Amino acid sequence: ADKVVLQIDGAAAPFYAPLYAGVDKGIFEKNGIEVEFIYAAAADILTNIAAGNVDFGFPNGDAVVAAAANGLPVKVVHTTYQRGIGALLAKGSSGIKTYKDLKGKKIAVTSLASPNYLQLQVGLKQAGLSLDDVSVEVVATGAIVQSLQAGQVDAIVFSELRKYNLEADGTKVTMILSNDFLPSFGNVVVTSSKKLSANPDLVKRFTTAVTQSYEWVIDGHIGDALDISLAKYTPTWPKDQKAILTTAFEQTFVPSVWQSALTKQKGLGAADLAAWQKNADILAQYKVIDSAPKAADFVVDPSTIGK
Amino acid sequence: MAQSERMIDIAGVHKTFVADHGTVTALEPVSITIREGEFISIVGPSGCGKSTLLRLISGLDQATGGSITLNVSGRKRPVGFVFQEPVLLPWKTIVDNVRFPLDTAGVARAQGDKTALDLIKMVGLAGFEKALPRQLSGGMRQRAAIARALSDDPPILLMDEPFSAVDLMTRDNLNDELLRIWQSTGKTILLVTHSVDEAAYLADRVMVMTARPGKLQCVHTVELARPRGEQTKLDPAYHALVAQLRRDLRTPAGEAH
Amino acid sequence: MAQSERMIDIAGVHKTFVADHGTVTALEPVSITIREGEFISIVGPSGCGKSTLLRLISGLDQATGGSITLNVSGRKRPVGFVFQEPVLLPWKTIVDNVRFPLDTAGVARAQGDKTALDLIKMVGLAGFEKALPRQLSGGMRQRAAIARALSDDPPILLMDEPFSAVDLMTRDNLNDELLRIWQSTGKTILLVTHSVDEAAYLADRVMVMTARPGKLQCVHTVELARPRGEQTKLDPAYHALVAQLRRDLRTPAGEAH
Amino acid sequence: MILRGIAGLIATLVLWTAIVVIFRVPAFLLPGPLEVFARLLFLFENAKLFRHIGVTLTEIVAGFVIGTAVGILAGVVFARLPRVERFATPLILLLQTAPKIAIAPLLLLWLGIGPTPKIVLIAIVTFFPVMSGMVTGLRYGEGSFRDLGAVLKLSPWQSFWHIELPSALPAVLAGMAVATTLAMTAAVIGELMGANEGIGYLLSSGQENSDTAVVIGMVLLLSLIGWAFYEVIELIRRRSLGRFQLS
Amino acid sequence: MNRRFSAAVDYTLALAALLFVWWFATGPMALPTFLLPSPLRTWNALVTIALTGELWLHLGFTLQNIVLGLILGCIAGIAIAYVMTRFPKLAVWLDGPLVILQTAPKIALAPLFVVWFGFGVLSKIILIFSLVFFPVFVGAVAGFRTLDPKMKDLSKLLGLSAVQRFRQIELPAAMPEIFVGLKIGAVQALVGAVLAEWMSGKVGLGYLMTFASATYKTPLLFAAVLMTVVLGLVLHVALTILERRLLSWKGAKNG
Ligand SMILES: Nc1ncnc2c1ncn2[C@@H]1O[C@H](COP(=O)(O)OP(=O)(O)OP(=O)(O)O)[C@@H](O)[C@H]1O
Ligand SMILES: Nc1ncnc2c1ncn2[C@@H]1O[C@H](COP(=O)(O)OP(=O)(O)OP(=O)(O)O)[C@@H](O)[C@H]1O
Ligand SMILES: [Mg+2]
Ligand SMILES: [Mg+2]
Repeated sequence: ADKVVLQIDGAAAPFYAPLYAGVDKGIFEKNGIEVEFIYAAAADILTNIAAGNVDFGFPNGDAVVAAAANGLPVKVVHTTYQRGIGALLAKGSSGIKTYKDLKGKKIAVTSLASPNYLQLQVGLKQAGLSLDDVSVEVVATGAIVQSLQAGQVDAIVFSELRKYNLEADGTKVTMILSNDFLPSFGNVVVTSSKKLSANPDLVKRFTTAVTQSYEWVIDGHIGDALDISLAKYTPTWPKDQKAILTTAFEQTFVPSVWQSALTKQKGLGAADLAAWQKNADILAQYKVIDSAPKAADFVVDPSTIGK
Repeated sequence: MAQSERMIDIAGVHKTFVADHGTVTALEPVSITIREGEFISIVGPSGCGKSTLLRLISGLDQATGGSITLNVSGRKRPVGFVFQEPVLLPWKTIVDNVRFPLDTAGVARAQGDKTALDLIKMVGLAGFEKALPRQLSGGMRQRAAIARALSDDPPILLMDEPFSAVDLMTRDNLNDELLRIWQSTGKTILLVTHSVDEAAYLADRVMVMTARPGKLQCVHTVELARPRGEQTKLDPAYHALVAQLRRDLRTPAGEAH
Repeated sequence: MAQSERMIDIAGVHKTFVADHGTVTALEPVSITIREGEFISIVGPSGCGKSTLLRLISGLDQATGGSITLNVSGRKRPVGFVFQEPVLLPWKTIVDNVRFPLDTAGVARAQGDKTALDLIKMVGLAGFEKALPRQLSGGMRQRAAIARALSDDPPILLMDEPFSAVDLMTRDNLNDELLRIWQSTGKTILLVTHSVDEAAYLADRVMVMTARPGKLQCVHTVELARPRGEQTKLDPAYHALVAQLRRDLRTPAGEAH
Repeated sequence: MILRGIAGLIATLVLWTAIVVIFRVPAFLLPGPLEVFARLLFLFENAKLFRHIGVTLTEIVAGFVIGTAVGILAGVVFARLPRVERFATPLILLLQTAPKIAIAPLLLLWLGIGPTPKIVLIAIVTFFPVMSGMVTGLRYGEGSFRDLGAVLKLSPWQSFWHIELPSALPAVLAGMAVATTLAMTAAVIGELMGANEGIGYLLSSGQENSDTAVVIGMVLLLSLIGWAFYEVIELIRRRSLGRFQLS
Repeated sequence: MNRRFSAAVDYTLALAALLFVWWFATGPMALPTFLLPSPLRTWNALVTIALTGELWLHLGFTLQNIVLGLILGCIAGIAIAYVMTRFPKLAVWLDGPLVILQTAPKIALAPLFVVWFGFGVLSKIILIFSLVFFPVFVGAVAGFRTLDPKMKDLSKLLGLSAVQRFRQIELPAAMPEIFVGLKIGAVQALVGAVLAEWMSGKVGLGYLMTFASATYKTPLLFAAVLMTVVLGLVLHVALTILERRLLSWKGAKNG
């Protein structure tokens, strides 16, 4: 089997259960691949891939667009998450229901260079507001949720997944998905252009394994996958969160994140180049990147690999 | 110079050090009363407890037993001490070192400077006021330490071999200066020395100590006329005393007479 | 003890220190040749450059001008040095300090211990082998430093006021021990002292130096018979020399005779 | 020493509990000691906590030992050859001040993934205080000891071992004590750069999950490790300095 | 004068050597820009933000935090070290918590500092302070502890007041060790300032770095790194000059 290193965004979390289950159930092995998971921040993942430090990465789509725009030789080879999972989260008690309600409020983002800051800007704009109508604070990933819980900010723009953490903690939250007004992509499988051209077979086998792993979970193995994840891969997670996670998988991930109209047709991980392009164009429009890269230059549909 | 007031009362004072290699009795019980304005010399073999005795009197160390009473009510700094090794603050110039006791006693700078410069001249260090201690020779450092001990004019002066590192002539000069200061200020002085000539020349009484374990062998009262000077050194009584002290020191410990 | 081989050649050596408070001429040009096996005493007022001269000979400091040649080809450690202050390593016991030169010369431990213990006994520190330097009196530390300088038997021995802090009797003993060692090993010894008696008693020649700026005033050849001992001190020639040295030292600088 | 340790620990726990109780701090901001302890127990059963501790401990020990050794050596060289020191200073400051997180991909590129970059990082941060201590200890050490070494014509090794190291020891040990705290931080940074085991890894997953109890628990573990290091150094200090004139 | 000049030459040579290695890595060795931009590109990025004035804003903010944190950490470090060496009984109780607080990796707590102490400059200063404190503290403890007993005798003899003893004897005697702590503390202050801005905030060199890193503006990232290093060098040189001044009495070997 080929040994590969897969670097995942953030830290080990049950949301990546399909990958863990795929390894545990021998799906990767069957494709002749042995995986080692390591973790880092999204920007580091892309640099590492471009530098050849790691073989595959699993960062979020916005980070890939930015990397591609800055000329990093990286390719999305599996659009695993078909939509973005960025979201505005506010405490249920705050009365914030739409972006319009944000006027005069304090909102935290993780960085002024982060996609969630962009989402905030676009969200405000489509609600007829601008950055001048709110006050923005920057709080690092490790504390942004706590700052919402502690009431230091009225809302945060972060990940949809945190809703489950917060609810597990007993905090009711209102959520507005950013994908509704700003198409983007959550975690996607990335490799370097060099690896793709030098060893398409390996990439093909890897993406196939990823697809098969997700399919296995979708095919009624949510509970099994979570058990594997909680037992072996994400041991810091309290076991009693399995119920909440199951709900999240059933209600969100399976129906709308991993699968879409396109995947029904072309299989999991299929690339919607038009959506990618739109994502890139908006990033350029909001000056997150200098100019929009061509989606076709950095996104590859898994079905075309090796052909 | 006979005063009747008791200045230092030493009653049965002894000192034992405990160390890894065993306990060392530095001083067996010593008792003596020193009057105000008296000049006492202490002689004795190396390691017999002379420095220890001075440290006990100054209060720097605590005696293992016995009591020491200083009759210096009301004085914040009853004793001046010339340590066996010159303890100068290495980051201060000589004049700052000499002025240090005055500075810390709140004496005005100008006044302090005057006193310090006079003393520096007296000990023969004129021209080195602005030098740092490490730029002086051994004997020069010792003289700076003497100047410092004198600067704030303490009623009791303890001097531990103050002149051991200076040459004969300087030593003679300093001896005479010391006598002059003593005579004009009425200080009580205890001076440790290895020179029996010096001990006899300066003192009212000479304490002779025996080798380890250190104890007081005998005390000689010096009957030489005051003020002392060149003529003292021609006095046969002086030479007799010096010879006696030499004999005392040659007596093996224990055979006290 | 007359040897003709030149051991130390000092030619026009001088030394100037530059300091914040001005330059200090520590030593004006000095020239002298010292033969192998000679015993030289150096006397002179405090601060006249005696220590500086020894430091220059040992190579610890560099002369401002002139040259010093040691005729000790092949010896790794030509000189032993007794510093003016006993420089004992505070973290080593006395026996370890004394054995230190041997240890670092690769002498076997057992051999080194034997030599060290003999020397410790000789300087009268028996019983303090395991003590740390801070547990000794000033004079005892000085004696430990002497023992250390002797331990690895250097051909040249530089001693800077080695006996200044010890009492008369110990000093006499150590003087005689030093002469014995010198006689049996044929060392070349330079000894700085403030005691003219000692200088005359020990030396083949006595160098007299003048006060600042230090320079060589005169050199006396000591014609007293060897071996020296109690009878030397009864010799009128000895007393004449001592008196002459005293006079030399009293001569104000510049008025060399 | 044990007494001191227990006293310190009790004091810390009391202080911590007091803060949590008096200010009514909610658990997501600062969980109390009991909660953290429960979480640690959970991790111990569930996450093979000991294996992670072992991984991090190995990295720290290796990095610390290398950093200390190189620091002492460099200190000696720098004190003897100040030009070398001046020449090396910009490079050293570069290594110390350049944010490690910013150069992480470069480190991975040059040192690979695995324990090496972590060990190197720990060695780098350990090096600096130890080196500074050594340089200061030597440069401002007792001049008369240097004279003694010169008269005895000690070899560089001998004067290092018998004179320089003992006289610089207080400053070096102080440097090492500081280094323990930096080493803990470097261990975390190293594992944030990319890892799948170790305390830093668990810590970052705690951070990602907004699980404050795990974060505090891991911080506590690292503190205890650092503290153990510190006490070992204290022990060495007392053993070796008990004989010095120092109190 | 001459010595200072030669020191400047040495620093310049060293920087030139570094520059050469950097140039070599990006030129002949062809490291890609996203890993390590060439010196020229970095310089250009630096000049660009210097011209827009953005650089000075970030630099000023970071510098201000560093200086504040350094001063506070320094005062507290020396003061607490002094109290603890004077009252060893107190040390038994204070030592443990202090060490535990210190060995706790600040980087892990840095995000929480923001929620604990707010978004303002306070949480940043506290972070820097907490990093500076310990090196100075440990150095000062070592310095106060190694005080020559003869100095203790002298101050006891002169009956010095606590303030006099501290000002005149203990502090100057402990200076060499305090400077060890201070030099490490200065580096830590820099690391802390960048870290704090990395974790939260909208201004400062650390912020510039996160921004540049997340948007793959690697030349900008390295321009910011360069500025931190230069800042570190300046602080170091300033402290070294101060040290030479204050410790000239020691007659340092190779001073
Ligand atoms: N701190 C100490 N710890 C252990 N023993 C000590 C200590 N200080 C002094 N001693 C011992 O006490 C004895 C007397 O020492 P002291 O310094 O009083 O002698 P001294 O008469 O001043 O000698 P010297 O003329 O050599 O200075 C010595 O045997 C010494 O070893
Ligand atoms: N490191 C130095 N820096 C500046 N001046 C110095 C230094 N060392 C010595 N001197 C000066 O050189 C002169 C000679 O000093 P040296 O130590 O040789 O005197 P000495 O003859 O040994 O005196 P003593 O008998 O007092 O020990 C003195 O005036 C002293 O101030
Ligand atoms: Mg004594
Ligand atoms: Mg001298």
